[in-house]
Amino acid sequence: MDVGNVLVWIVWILAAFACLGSGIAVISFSNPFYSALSLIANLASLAVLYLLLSAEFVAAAQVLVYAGAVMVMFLFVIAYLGGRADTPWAGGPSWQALAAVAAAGAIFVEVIVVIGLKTGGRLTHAPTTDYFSGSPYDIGQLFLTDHLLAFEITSIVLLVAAVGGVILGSHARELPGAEG
Amino acid sequence: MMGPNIVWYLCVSAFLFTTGAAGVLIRRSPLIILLSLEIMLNGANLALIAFSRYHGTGDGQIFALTVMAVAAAEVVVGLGLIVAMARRRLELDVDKLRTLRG
Amino acid sequence: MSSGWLTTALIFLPVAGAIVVWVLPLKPFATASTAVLFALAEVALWIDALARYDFSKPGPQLAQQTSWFSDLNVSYHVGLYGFSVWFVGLTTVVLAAAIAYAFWAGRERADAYYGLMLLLTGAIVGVFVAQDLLLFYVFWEAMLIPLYFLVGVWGGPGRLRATIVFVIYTMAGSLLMLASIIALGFSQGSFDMVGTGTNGSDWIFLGFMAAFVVKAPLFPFHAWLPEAYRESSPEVAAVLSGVVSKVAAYGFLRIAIAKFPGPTLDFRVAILVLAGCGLIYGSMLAFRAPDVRGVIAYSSLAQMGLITFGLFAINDLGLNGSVLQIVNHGLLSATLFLLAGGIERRAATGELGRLGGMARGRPALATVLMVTGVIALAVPGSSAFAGEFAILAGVFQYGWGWAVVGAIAIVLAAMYMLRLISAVLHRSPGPAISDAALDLRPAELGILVPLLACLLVLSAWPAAITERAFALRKPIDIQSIIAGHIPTTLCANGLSAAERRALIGLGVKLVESPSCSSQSLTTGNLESQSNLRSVLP
Amino acid sequence: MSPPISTPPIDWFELGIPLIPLAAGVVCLLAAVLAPRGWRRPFAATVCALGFAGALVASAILYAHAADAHGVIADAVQRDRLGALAQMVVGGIGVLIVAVSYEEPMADDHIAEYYALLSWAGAGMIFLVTANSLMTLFLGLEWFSISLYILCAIDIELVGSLEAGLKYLIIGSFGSAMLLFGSALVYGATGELRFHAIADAVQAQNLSHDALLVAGLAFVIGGLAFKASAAPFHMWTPDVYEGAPTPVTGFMSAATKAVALVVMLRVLVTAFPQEAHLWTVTIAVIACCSLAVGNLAALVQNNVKRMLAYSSISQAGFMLIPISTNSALGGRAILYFLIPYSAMSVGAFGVVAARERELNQPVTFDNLAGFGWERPLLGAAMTVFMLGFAGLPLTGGFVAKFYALAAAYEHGWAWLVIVGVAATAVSLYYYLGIIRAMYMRPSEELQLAPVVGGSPPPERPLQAAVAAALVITVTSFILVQPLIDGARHAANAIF
Amino acid sequence: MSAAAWICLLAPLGAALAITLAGQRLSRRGAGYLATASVGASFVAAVVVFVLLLGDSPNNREHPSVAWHWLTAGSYTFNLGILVDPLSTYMMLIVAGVGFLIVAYSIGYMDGDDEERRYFAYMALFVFSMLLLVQAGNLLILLAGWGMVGLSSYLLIGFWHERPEAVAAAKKAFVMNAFGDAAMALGLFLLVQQTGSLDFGVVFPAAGGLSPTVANLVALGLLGGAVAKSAQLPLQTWLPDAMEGPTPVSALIHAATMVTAGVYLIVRTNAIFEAAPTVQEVAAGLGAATLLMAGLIALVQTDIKRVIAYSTMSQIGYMFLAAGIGAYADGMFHLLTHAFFKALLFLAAGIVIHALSGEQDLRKMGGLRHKLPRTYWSFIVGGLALAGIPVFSGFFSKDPILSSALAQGWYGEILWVVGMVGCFLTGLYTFRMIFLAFWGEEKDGDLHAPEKDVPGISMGVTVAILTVLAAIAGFLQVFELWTPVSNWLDPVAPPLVVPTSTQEVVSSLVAVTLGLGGIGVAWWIYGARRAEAPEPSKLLEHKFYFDELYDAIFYRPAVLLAHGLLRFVERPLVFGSLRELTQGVRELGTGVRNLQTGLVRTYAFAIAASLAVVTLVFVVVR
Repeated sequence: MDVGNVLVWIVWILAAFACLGSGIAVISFSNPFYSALSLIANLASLAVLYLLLSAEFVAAAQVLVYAGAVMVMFLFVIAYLGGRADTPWAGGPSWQALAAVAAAGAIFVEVIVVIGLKTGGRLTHAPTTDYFSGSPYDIGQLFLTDHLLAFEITSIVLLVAAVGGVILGSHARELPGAEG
Repeated sequence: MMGPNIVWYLCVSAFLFTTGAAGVLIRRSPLIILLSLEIMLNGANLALIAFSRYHGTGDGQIFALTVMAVAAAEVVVGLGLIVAMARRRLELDVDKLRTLRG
Repeated sequence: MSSGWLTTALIFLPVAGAIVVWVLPLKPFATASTAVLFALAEVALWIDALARYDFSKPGPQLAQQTSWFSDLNVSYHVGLYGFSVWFVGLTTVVLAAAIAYAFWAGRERADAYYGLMLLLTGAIVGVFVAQDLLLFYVFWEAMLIPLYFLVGVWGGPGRLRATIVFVIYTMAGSLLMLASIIALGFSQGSFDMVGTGTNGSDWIFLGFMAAFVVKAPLFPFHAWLPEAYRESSPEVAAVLSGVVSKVAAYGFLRIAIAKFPGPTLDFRVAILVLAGCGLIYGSMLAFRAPDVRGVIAYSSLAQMGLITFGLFAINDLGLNGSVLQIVNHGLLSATLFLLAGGIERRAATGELGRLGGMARGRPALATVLMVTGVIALAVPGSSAFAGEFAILAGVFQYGWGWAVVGAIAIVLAAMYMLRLISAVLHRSPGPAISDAALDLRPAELGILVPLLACLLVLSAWPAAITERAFALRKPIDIQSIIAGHIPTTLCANGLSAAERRALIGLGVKLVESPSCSSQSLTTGNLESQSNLRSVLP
Repeated sequence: MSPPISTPPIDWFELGIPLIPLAAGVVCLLAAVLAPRGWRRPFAATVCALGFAGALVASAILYAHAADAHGVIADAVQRDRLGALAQMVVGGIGVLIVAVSYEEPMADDHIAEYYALLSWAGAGMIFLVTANSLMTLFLGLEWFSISLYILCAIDIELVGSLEAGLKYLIIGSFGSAMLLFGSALVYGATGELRFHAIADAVQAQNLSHDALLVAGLAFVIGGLAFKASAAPFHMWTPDVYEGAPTPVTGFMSAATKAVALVVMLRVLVTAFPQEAHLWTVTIAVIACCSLAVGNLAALVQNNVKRMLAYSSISQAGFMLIPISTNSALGGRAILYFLIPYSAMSVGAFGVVAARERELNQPVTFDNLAGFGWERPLLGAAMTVFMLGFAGLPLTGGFVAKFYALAAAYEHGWAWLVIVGVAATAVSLYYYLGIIRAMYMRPSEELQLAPVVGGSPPPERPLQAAVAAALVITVTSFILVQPLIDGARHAANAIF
Repeated sequence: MSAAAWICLLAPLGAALAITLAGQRLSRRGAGYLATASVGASFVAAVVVFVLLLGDSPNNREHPSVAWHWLTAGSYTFNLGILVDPLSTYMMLIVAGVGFLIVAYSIGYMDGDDEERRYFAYMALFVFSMLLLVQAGNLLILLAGWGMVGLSSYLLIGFWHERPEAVAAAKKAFVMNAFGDAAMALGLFLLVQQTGSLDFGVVFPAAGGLSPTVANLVALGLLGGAVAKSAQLPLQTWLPDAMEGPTPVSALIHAATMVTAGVYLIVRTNAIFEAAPTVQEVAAGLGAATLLMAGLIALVQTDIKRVIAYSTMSQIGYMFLAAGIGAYADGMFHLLTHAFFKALLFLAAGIVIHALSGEQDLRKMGGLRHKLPRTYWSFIVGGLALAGIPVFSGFFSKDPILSSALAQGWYGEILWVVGMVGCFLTGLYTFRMIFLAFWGEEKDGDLHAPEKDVPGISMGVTVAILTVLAAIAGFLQVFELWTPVSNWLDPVAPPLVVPTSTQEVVSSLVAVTLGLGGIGVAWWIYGARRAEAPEPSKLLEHKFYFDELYDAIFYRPAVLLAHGLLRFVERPLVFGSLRELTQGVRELGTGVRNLQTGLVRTYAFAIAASLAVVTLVFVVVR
């Protein structure tokens, strides 16, 4: 196995563990501020994985759209509301947390098992060589041909969300004054 | 360049997905629940991209991109709701949202 | 067939009346009189149908059929069999009397009330003339909707619980029937009831029976009965026990026996046991019932047991007697409930303990109640006696023990009915009876006397009905007696003993001869041939 | 220089149907900004109604012309009568809901946005029912879901409105994440996103027992059952339905359910025919759970909206029965079922809305007392709707239930028939309970007199809507043949 | 002829209906006259029929006549038909004749009762029913008449319905007859099953062909009906209570006609009974037992009407005895004479009661012969006839029965002895009554003025007529010297036994001696007061405890059972089960409701968990 491969492996391992760790961190920090930060880390590490999967455009979008725009909005809101802490694992019926972990764990195990079953089949042998290169050009082409409609719909969804944000936000705005 | 097998990516995505699910299940702050939802979506995205890589078709990546946009939309609405709640002096704790029950 | 419109009109004339009453903004008095007019027109329509009907011909007459939805072969198919004519007649007459009584007694929210009464009329008539399983079910359920309101809105203090128990209990039964209807419809490829032969499935049969035994009701399934009869207004109670309970009897006859001869024979004993228990049980409780309505309610439980006796004797005497007795009991319990209403109006209570001595100075009330009462206890010579005699003679032929039970019930009937009569009429006036309590008013007489007249005419000539109930006059054959088919003769070769018993039970003549094969039928029309196999257990 | 990109041919006729309400929504939005306050409500409402009506008409025309089913716009959506019929249903529901919500007391300055979002939600549904790939499915789902999240929370004054919105958002996103992950697994197993392609790939590579595929299927079913609010994915339903503004609730209970069921039918039948042995049974079990949970919980409710929510769960159970049979008769049954069901639930919630405005407080069984006598039309209509939900004759509900059970029986599942029958028996208690509350208790029992002094507001649009719903409910009982024919043609698109 | 018969049948019914419908528009007197006239018309019609029938040769005197099919059932047809033959004509004459006299008597007796109209309507109804019974052309119509006489007896016993005991007595009579009707109906069911018809013309010829068991059962059923109607053991207890009714009612229904219907039934259906000889012997035995028991009880009765009632029972016992041993004509002849002298006794007693303004207690009477001489003499005549003293009618009709019994082998001899004891008792209790009422010192009760001796023409004349009849009717048939009655009836019911002259002589002598002996003893004790009246035994005063017995084994258990059903079945099982069910469902609902915690996390968990399960199943099953 050549050096490049080893390098890829090392990068992958780092990224993967960063991803997992930050994921855990997001749901275990009591302060949403930290959680948001670790989510950024998580997204970044994901971007790396995307790169390794040769999805350059997606990786870029991940960093720009997510780590950039979305998370900034998150942090803004969190800052705006003031980081109210809540201790995880607390509240609700006592069986809640346990059951939650059990359910999540069950799903995890099942998916792993499914993948494992799959390894017996076609999943292991080397992926096709003439793979889709995630270059912006190819992406764009797909967006304009096969997935034209999906592209448009996405924009509509964003429009709807934007309007919704405006409405809800304006609700908030009119409130402090006794009568809007 | 070869790099690790698809299977490993899938394991990571599965882990992420379930982590996010667990987050939704155990956290009470709506903010963090939103974050956990993001993690779930990203887990799914990773799987999509991995498969797209595996099958050598672009559909997965396109799907992933649209999912990003949709996730952003959800976040917008979610945050809007949270802000509105905060403005109405509602405590940011989903366990306190129990006027509707039974 | 021509003039099928008549049957349709029988269903929809009252419905039209209901709509008129609801839509037109009439004064209560005008509303009520309109309703009465429609009810009387309905009776006239029935008389017309009676005149047009040819009782010597088998099969449904005045029939009309148009497709409703074709992919499952469901159609709007109505028609009259000989016995249906009498069921319909009973319905129109009793409902007319009930509406007239309501007119006299006065009911608030008149438009709603009379509309519902007319709707009820249409629905019940529909049950008796429907010749399509789904249509039958539609009317069957449609019947309950007006009843739910009539008992629930205009009923007594305990009406809420009474209605909910009554409706849900009976509907739970009929929903099982719906399941059976689906099964039967698919098994015979069409939901038509005419010319689709018979079916041998015990489960489907039981589904139907569930609906019928609750509606009748038979013995353990009568939990809804006392309250419903006690809480509803007199005329509604009259309709309930006089007509609504009869749709169950109709179901026994038209569906259970006619379409499921095999299962009928399998479960015959069980049903007869229930009926017998109900007969004794109802009579016993009627004997101890504390109030007028209680006596009538439990007595009609007993009477339904008796009618079931006759039906499941499955022979000439039993079936004819039952049809006769159905009409008798319909008129009787209606009259009795209306009388009970009159008594309660005067005494402000139905408790036997607080009544009494009403005969003194109230000859009309005394005479009407006495005549109704003695007919109700089936004094020999009355129409009720004719019915019971035929029924018991019929069930005697199936097994003498059943007839003995019936004979005991006759004695019990005498006991509770005389108890009722003398508790109301005789001895010194009870605390609830003031001298101001009037005799029956002319209006009341105008309602009760016609009913009574029907009963007296029937007493003089019960054969008026029994000669016109079933098309055939020959040893019983279930398909033929219901559908008027020619009785089939089956070659007995290669039939097991059980099959033979079942067939003989059906009145099918078995021919022993080496020449014929067990499929070949010497006579009979095609469909009973093709369906004879399904009859076999 | 790269070769020019050739965009796929676009079937504007097909695409136009969702675009009509979408455009209407945009107009409403403009109105929110441009039109003077007093004009917003009538203007926006009219535009929104016109949008839905337009969609209704257009889809009707499409139905007439879509005898042959085929995918359009690079197979992203399917053009067939199944979709067209569902679109008609949604369009009709939309029109009625606009009428119902016209007098809804909402802050004037968001009224236009309300109608805009309503149109968009409708547009999303109208788009979704034609979705032909997992991607368009997900997108369409999010499209109308996000609109609904906002609609739930839009009436900020309403108690629990925000709570409902947030709950719906969280659980909804959770559900769609599940759906998404399922789609990913299916994609992984087959390498395809389009339904037919998935089926073909499974066929070609003999994947019918593939673990990845079935796992994905499980997640997809979960996600869709969630939208149809079928037990055990139903738990959000009562809270959201209760908290949301009543017209929105009516819209959700009618349209969302209808769309979710149609999509479920389409996905399962077209994409997973080889897995029928798995999903038929699963759907049947889910149906039984929904029937049990919905009916039992509805028995003990006192708030009418909440009771109707639970009843809608049990109705979903009933509508899943025909789907579970995976047969042409089943498809016919479910597609017929949608028509009276939508009419009945829109009408029922409309009546509830009317009573709410009269009392301006949540409607309970107790404060319904005397309603039937005070408002004859609404009372009679409510009665008919309740009877229809209970599946009693003289309403389309009866024929619908009959078809559903018939499909189950034809499939050989007598036990399912019995379950349905038993559930109906239980449901009678609360459906008839409403009638009892309206008619059989004197209004003296009413805890509080209606705040509206004197005669209640006329509310012509609402009354008209309820009347229309009433007419549909009854006519669908009498004129079964044409409707069934329509449903049959629609079902033939996939069976 | 059949026209006349129909008139005879329907005239009273017409009167009854007319009186009922006319209501106030018809004066009380008018009602009385109308009823009387209608019954008189029946009598005339009956005579016409009789005369016409005389014209026919004795062997074809059967003239069935069918109005229409009364009840049909497929292959079965039961006609509304009457049969005119010597037996039915004989009964028509008795019923219409005696009925006419008694209804006429009632005009005077009921004068002043404010419900006179109802009374006469009932009376007319009764006569109609009785005629229907005797004229019926098949057993079903016979049963119809059978029930309707029971009904009218119920109505008339309870005529004074303010009196609780009257109402109770009426109910008792009806219910006990209902038992009889039920038994009879069962017999008829069997008959229908066996012969497919109930027409006399079909059934009787077929009776010989019935298997012994069947024949016995059918006969048993008929006998059940007969004993109930005729107040024979074991269904006798209703008759004494029936005396609560107005006295003419007792005379007509409970002495002259209805109670003798049982005898008529046995004679009418002799073909069936002869096919079941055992049952017939049982009938004779029951008759004998009853006559003995009733005679004994009559000894201790203090109510004048009850004494006569028990004597009625006892006399009917003789008739049953006759019918049982097959001396049908003798039985029917005794029925005739008994109708006369018993009606006479009742009506005379009615005059007494009337005169004493309702007093019926013998102990409160005495010395009435001075006040009511004519009544006294008619009583004497009736008493002698009853006691079977020669030249009076009872003698000629009772002795042939006894002599026939003597000719019937050892069983007959036992019956004969019993009958003889009965003769003695008859004389004794009859004259005990007469002496107590008419001799001895006067009790100064509130006695009406003597001119009430013959109160009203209607009462006086009828009593007079009956007195004459009771005295001379016996000469219709003087042993075998002169036997028109037997000749008349034998074609219908040929006798099974013909006594020899020696037997007749012997039994006549013994009977007369014993009768006179009885009278003598009565005179010794009650007339001449030579001896102290013996203390009446409890057993007799309680009428052999039959009432208590039936109360204990029928009525109380029935009431207990009803209570038990209500307490242990209706409430807990029938209603309870339903309540439990609904309760359980509601609890389930509450359970489901509690799952709806309102916590978002719970909802999400539900989704995740169920998805986990579904996935697991899918992956496992695939």
